Amino acid sequence: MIKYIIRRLLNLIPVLLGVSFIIFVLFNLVSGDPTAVLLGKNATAKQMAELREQLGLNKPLFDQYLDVVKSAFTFDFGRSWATKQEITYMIKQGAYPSMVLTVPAFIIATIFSLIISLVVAFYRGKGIDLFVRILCIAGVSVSALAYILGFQYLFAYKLGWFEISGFEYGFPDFVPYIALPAIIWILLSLGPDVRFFRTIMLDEIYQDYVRTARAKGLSEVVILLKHVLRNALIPIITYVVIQIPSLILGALLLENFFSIPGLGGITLNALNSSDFPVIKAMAILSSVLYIVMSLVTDILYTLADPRVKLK
Amino acid sequence: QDNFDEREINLVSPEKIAGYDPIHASDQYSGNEAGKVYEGLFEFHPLKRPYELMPNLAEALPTVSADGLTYTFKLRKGVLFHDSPAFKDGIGREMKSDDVIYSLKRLADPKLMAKGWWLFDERIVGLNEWRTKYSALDATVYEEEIEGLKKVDDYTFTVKLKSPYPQFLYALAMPYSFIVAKEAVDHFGKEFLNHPVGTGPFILPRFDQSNLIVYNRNPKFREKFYPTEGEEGDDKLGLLADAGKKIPLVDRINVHIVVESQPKWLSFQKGKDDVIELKDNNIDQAITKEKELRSEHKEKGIRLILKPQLDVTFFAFNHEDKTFQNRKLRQAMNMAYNRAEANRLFYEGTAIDAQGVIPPGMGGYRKEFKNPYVKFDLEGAKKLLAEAGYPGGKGLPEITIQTRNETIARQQIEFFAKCMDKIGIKINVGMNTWPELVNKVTKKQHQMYTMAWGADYPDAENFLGLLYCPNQSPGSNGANYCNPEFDALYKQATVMQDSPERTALYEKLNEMAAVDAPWVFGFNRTRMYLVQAWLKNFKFMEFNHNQFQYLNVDLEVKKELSKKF
Amino acid sequence: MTSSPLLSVRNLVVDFHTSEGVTRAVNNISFDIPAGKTIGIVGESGSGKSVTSLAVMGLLQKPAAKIPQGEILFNGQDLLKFNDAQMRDIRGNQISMIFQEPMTSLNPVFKVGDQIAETIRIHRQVSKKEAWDRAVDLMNQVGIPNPSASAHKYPHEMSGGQKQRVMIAMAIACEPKLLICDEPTTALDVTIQKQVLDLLHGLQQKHHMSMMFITHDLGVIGDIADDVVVMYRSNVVEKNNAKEIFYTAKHPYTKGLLACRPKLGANPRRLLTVSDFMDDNGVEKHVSAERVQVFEKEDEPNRSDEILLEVKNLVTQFPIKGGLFGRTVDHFKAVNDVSFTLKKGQTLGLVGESGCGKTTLGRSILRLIEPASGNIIYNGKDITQVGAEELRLLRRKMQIIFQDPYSSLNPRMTVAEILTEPLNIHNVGSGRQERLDMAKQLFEKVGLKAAQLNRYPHEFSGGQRQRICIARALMLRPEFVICDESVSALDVSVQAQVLNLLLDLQEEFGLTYVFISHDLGVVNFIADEVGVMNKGKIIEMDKASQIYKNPKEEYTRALLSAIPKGEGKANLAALV
Amino acid sequence: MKENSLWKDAFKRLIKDKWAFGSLIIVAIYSIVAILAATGLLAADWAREVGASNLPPSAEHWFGTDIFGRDVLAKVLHGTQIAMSVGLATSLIAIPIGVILGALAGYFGGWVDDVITWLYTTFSSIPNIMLLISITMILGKGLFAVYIALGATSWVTLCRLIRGEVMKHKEREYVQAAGAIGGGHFRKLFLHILPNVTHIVIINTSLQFQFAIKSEVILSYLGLGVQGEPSWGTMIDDAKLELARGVWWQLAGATTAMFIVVLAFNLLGDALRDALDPKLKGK
Ligand SMILES: Nc1ncnc2c1ncn2[C@@H]1O[C@H](COP(=O)(O)OP(=O)(O)OP(=O)(O)O)[C@@H](O)[C@H]1O
Ligand SMILES: Nc1ncnc2c1ncn2[C@@H]1O[C@H](COP(=O)(O)OP(=O)(O)OP(=O)(O)O)[C@@H](O)[C@H]1O
Ligand SMILES: [Mg+2]
Ligand SMILES: [Mg+2]
Repeated sequence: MIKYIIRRLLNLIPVLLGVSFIIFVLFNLVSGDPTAVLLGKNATAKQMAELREQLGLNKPLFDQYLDVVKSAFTFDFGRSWATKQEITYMIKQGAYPSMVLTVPAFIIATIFSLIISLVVAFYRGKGIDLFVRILCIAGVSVSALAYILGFQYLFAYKLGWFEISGFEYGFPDFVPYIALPAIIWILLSLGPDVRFFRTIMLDEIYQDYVRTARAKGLSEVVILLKHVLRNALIPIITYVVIQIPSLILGALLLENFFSIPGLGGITLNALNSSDFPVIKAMAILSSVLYIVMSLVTDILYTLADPRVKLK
Repeated sequence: QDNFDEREINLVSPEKIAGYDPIHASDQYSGNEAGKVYEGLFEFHPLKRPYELMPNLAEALPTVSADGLTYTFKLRKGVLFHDSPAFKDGIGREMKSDDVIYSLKRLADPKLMAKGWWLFDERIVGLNEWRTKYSALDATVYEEEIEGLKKVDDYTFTVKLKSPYPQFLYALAMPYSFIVAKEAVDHFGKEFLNHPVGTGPFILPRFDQSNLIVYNRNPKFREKFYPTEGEEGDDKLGLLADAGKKIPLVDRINVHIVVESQPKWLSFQKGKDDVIELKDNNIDQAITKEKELRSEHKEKGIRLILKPQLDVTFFAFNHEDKTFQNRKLRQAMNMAYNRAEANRLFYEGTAIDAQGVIPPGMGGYRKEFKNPYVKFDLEGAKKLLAEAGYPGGKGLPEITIQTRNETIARQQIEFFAKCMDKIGIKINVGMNTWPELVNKVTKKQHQMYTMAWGADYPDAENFLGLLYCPNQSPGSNGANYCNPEFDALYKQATVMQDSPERTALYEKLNEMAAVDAPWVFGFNRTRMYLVQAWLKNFKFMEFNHNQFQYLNVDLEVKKELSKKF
Repeated sequence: MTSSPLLSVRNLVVDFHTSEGVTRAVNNISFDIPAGKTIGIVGESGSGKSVTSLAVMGLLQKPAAKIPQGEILFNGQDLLKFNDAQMRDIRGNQISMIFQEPMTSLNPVFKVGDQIAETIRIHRQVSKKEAWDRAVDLMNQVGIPNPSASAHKYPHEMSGGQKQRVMIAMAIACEPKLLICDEPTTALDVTIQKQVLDLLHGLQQKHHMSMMFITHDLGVIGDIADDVVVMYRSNVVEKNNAKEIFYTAKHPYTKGLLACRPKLGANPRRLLTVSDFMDDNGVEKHVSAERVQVFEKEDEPNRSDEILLEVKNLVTQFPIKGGLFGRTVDHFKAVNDVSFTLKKGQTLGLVGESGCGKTTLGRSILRLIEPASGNIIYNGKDITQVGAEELRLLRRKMQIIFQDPYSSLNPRMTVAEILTEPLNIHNVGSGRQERLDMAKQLFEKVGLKAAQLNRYPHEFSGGQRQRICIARALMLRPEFVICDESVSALDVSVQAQVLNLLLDLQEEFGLTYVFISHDLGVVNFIADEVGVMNKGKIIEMDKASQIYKNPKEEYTRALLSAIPKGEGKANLAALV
Repeated sequence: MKENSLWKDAFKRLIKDKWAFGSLIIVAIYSIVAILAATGLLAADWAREVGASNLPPSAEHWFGTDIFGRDVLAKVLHGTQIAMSVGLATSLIAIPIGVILGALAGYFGGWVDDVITWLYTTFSSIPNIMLLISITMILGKGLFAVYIALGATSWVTLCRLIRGEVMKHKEREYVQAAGAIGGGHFRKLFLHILPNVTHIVIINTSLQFQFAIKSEVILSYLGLGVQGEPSWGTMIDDAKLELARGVWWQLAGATTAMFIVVLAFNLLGDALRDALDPKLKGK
């Protein structure tokens, strides 16, 4: 097991190389010269040239790439070009609000979706199945933007149930700030999740072992909750876990509208100011998270399905 | 959770604050934050208009040598830096000449790449040489004296300019030139930007750059008093109620970072913020067609402040593109742009048609001057277009206008496109992230782009420079406009001290450029603020980084009114 | 002791709605199961046995199956009128069932011990621990070796036979009043089968349990059944006391059934089939004397001396992985140094206990599993050496009929597609229609109706699926076929029909077979030579008749002695 | 004898299901609208000023007018073309890539799997938004860039799911059986395994479609979307500025249009999934 984990973590090497390469190509070569942005509206050509030299943009491309690779493996991201802040510090600052917003929302959304999909799988083909599915799809057909604008106005402003915007560190201080965006997040994920889970469940529900379970005298609910769910877990886990890295940036819109100082905003700012070190750091962070999450997925697989062996 | 016991004001900033190093404080928002902690030698009078420079850390205006090149400054005594672990025993020491010289040199430090360097580039004797020397070396030595910046004694120093620089004192009033302490810079190193140690009215206990910034009153702030005189009418507006009182008048300032406009608007409506600037979409909710505050806001005691802004918006042509070297085409496009409609759609009719480069309120703007091509006249435009060689737009390639990736920017170009369509010119929208837009402009890869230029200081030179040939990309002349006649006059004007002759020259330059239509002129916009009844002493300021120390809050009123929110 | 019967099925009709319309799987059948008795149900494959038992359980496949008519009275109450909750109380508790296909009937993600214990915990107020202990005890009773450890295994860690026994343990866990057994011993080799039957018998004695026992093995029926119900084409054609039925069978199908079974001794050249006893309309025929005449295998001259297949020192191993980089640390030799030769037109029978490597050997020969070492010389060519494309072409001549028919059929292809696919691959026959006709022909030859070609595999009965697999293998008219337990799920009449077909083909086209089976009677009938496998090796190989008469190895002797002889209740020894 | 196959069968069952049939018709209508709009037969004059700006819905303008006095209904209709083409194009990019790579990786394993796994891990570990922004930077703004950007970022999930399913199925005996009758890799993979994982593809496609349409909104918010033409995304983005003024109809128009087609796609997807499952026959 330990060996397996180590081996999988070694996978990080080629992936980080790949990520560094893509990021390097996309942002260094393509997005052009960041110096004009960094120096502001009165920049002179001379100063731009000096800055380019200072940022190492005059070095041979390969050396520049090596720098990217180096920071990918040492996790030494240095400072942001635009804000001059320490990147590790920026990430630390941003991770907390991002996580307290997205993680609970994500977990609740997943649990809700599981429950709802079990219910619709149970009543498959009946009216309630259709009704719930239409409701879920309706939820997801409305643009996030519309929810945000509407809910913020109604629930935060008119009814005053939540804070309009902002953030406080520490539990439970952040709750009134993140509750509303979290609810919107949940609403938006319910639709696709339920539909995917339902498909997987329906695939299982016609297996012979379900008939065996019925023959034992198990109630339909227990069959769904215990037998079917367990078997459906593998694709569900895959589906769920691969979403996790996107949690970092997933709430970009919500963060902006609710003034939550999370990583989404940091990334967007970086993209909007050619802040290459921050972009790089976020990409690397996300890929490390991704690999770790795939590893978790694989370990969860073995818990969910004894047939799966880590090798 | 409203605070009725402490004198606290709540403000919003629409942008995240990068940090507090003054030499990088290039935009209004970071300038505003730096201005709460740091101070410059001079500042603009908070009440008097037109803007008047008054000494701040300097004791008085400097004495200038006969050739206009050597300035001698006297510093105010007893100005203390904030307490900070950077100082011996953690107690802030007095600010002296060395600090000023150090702070100005920092702008030139090649290692720091200050955004404010352009202000002093090629201005001060020996400074550029000093910069060049150390750009090749590993560490910058500040101790090395240069001719242009000399300490006379602890409270006196001289600056020697290479050539006349009439805007020099303005430069010293800008946030870039705020005074910092060397100990603090050395002590905090790269983290200096998060640990501002200034002489200003507030100290910074909490800095969440993208969420909330909290300032407390600086208990050791020197004796500085609220002005006793202002512009005519300030008295009636209650702006002189605190005259002569020691400032700052409040104990705490909270600055909330709110990017999107809806939450900003709603929070203000809830009384959580004391003042907001009205932008695009909320204008309509706030004021009526007659530019009156809507009654529901009046009921809450909210005040509306409408003030013309020192800025100009424009659609710039890229004059390196052969197509746009055709003056008649440029004029035709100017005439075809329906400014009245655009004004109504985007500014609720509050903006003023820009007649030229210089906005009203600035020397060089002549009220009587009406640019003949800024008048909306479709027939005239069609005629000009035909004369330009493109009757009905035939033969003219499609034109893409580059802009920022913001909804309102897109809509403005969409509207522009609609206007141009009427005379047969096809316009496309090109949306860009900020770096992309800057890159396209600096690399001259655009046909047209749109932009707004706000004043750095109250001198039209700052605007006319946008059309000065040597400033072309990557400089501020993104239109790459070159007009030798204009350039010659401009050069002449820039070395002149403020005087009626110079103003006349500015007027001439402005009008010369205006009829040549280097841009499609847009608007001189109006700033709109909504102010809660309890916020006192708020007066619109273009260069407002020092404004906050003068603000006050009426807790009684706040308590009373809070029931209505 | 004919008070009111425990279960009474009255005029039951079951219909399936399929794409070709409504088919009637069970047509107006009635029978009774008295308390404490065993009813054996025999009948043609696809005659509705499994459907009947599922109907009793209320577990028919939901959207497709409908019960338009009938009553199923259990203790006098009509189960068809029960609601879900009432049914749940009955299932697993008063009536339980052992399903026909044990491979897929267990939940793959739970320990088998838990799955057994679950049944107990639903219906009995016991603690988790008690339930688990009981489960272990049950596993012991059904003869699973080392039960306390095995209870912790997952289904995929057990062999087919073991899984079947877990199913049995689960079914008897709550000592039901009625136990329905649908072919409970098909996957078991004879020794285990005997043990299981003894267990069921014991339980019946102890708890006064009734059984509905579906099987096509008449020996088993003879051992265990009191009464027998014979089903044929969705109808009950005969029901009677077991002894009566076998000695004085009235319906021609029943008569045929008894005569079809290959015997361990001499057999007719072609097995009798039901069609020898009646025509298509169910009218009885007289069986010609010539058809009944037996003959000894040895009498038959060898058809050829040409060697078709020579296997030399074949070893097939499965890697056991481990270590940091998932390296293979060891090998399990499922086939361990096997050598034999097979002449053209001959049949090699392979017998041996479950898990001894028969299937693996068969697959290795076709290189469906890559052998580790050894040679397979087919028609003079060493096929361990040929390239992929050549191998693909060779496949046209070499075919295998897989052991588990259900899983070897693509669930999303219709049978017509499945059968024409080999023709498409090898471009046999011109055009769609011709290929379809060929498929139809063979489909009918294995005893299925052409009208059902448009169905999907799950719409067939177990035996029917097995025949689909046989048909698929034969579509290409191969030279060499490996039959892996190919008739084990078939009732004797169809089995006879298929065996006859195989022999006909052999005679006509000189086909060569490797015939894997645990039914020694079948092997005796069809094989010229028999190999006995144990633990990956062929331990004994001889002419079929020799092996049965004078087994040399102890292992072989044990195998032979466990064959059910029908000596139980009905004492049918003479017939078997 | 009439012939049957999975797809024929599925189609027959699909049109019998009234919800599915309804959805099919809706999708067809949207497609027709999209084609008509693309060829300029419908809503070609969306840019024309038909009245004052921001008129509320009326009998004359069902969805009201926008800030420039253009008919919102015409914009919605024109936007249909963009939404449908974005959905279609990204699906056409993402699905073949995802399915083929996923299938190859799952089926062949070994180095093929390693390379493909590496590829998708690398791709999916870079936050989508970065890829989206950089791709639109490279390709310039516009519809084409949107297609590519969304296509390039959304094949990954499908690839991963398909790979897993294929791995599961390739061990099944029916695949070996296909090999035993002489079927090559191609046949085993594409004719046997893939039909058994189509339900994943279908669900993913219908999710993909809605994801694409909705992503266009986000891209518009970021200013990276379609330019110079009305799309639902830009309309909803406009609403950000309009709602405060009480102008809700542009948002309502675009959202309704989106809602109906997303609903139809999802119901259709579910129904198709069910129809392709032979075990659900006779429903
Ligand atoms: N889901 C289904 N759809 C359509 N027909 C079905 C379905 N399930 C079973 N049948 C048909 O019902 C008939 C009876 O099937 P059943 O499984 O009861 O046969 P059986 O007697 O158990 O045969 P075997 O001995 O082969 O298991 C068969 O003809 C079969 O084709
Ligand atoms: N893929 C595999 N990996 C590892 N071990 C295997 C694999 N397949 C089969 N085995 C093992 O190889 C041995 C031989 O299996 P095989 O399927 O050939 O048995 P069999 O003689 O056909 O048994 P049965 O009569 O039950 O079908 C068994 O012990 C089995 O556990
Ligand atoms: Mg059966
Ligand atoms: Mg086997």
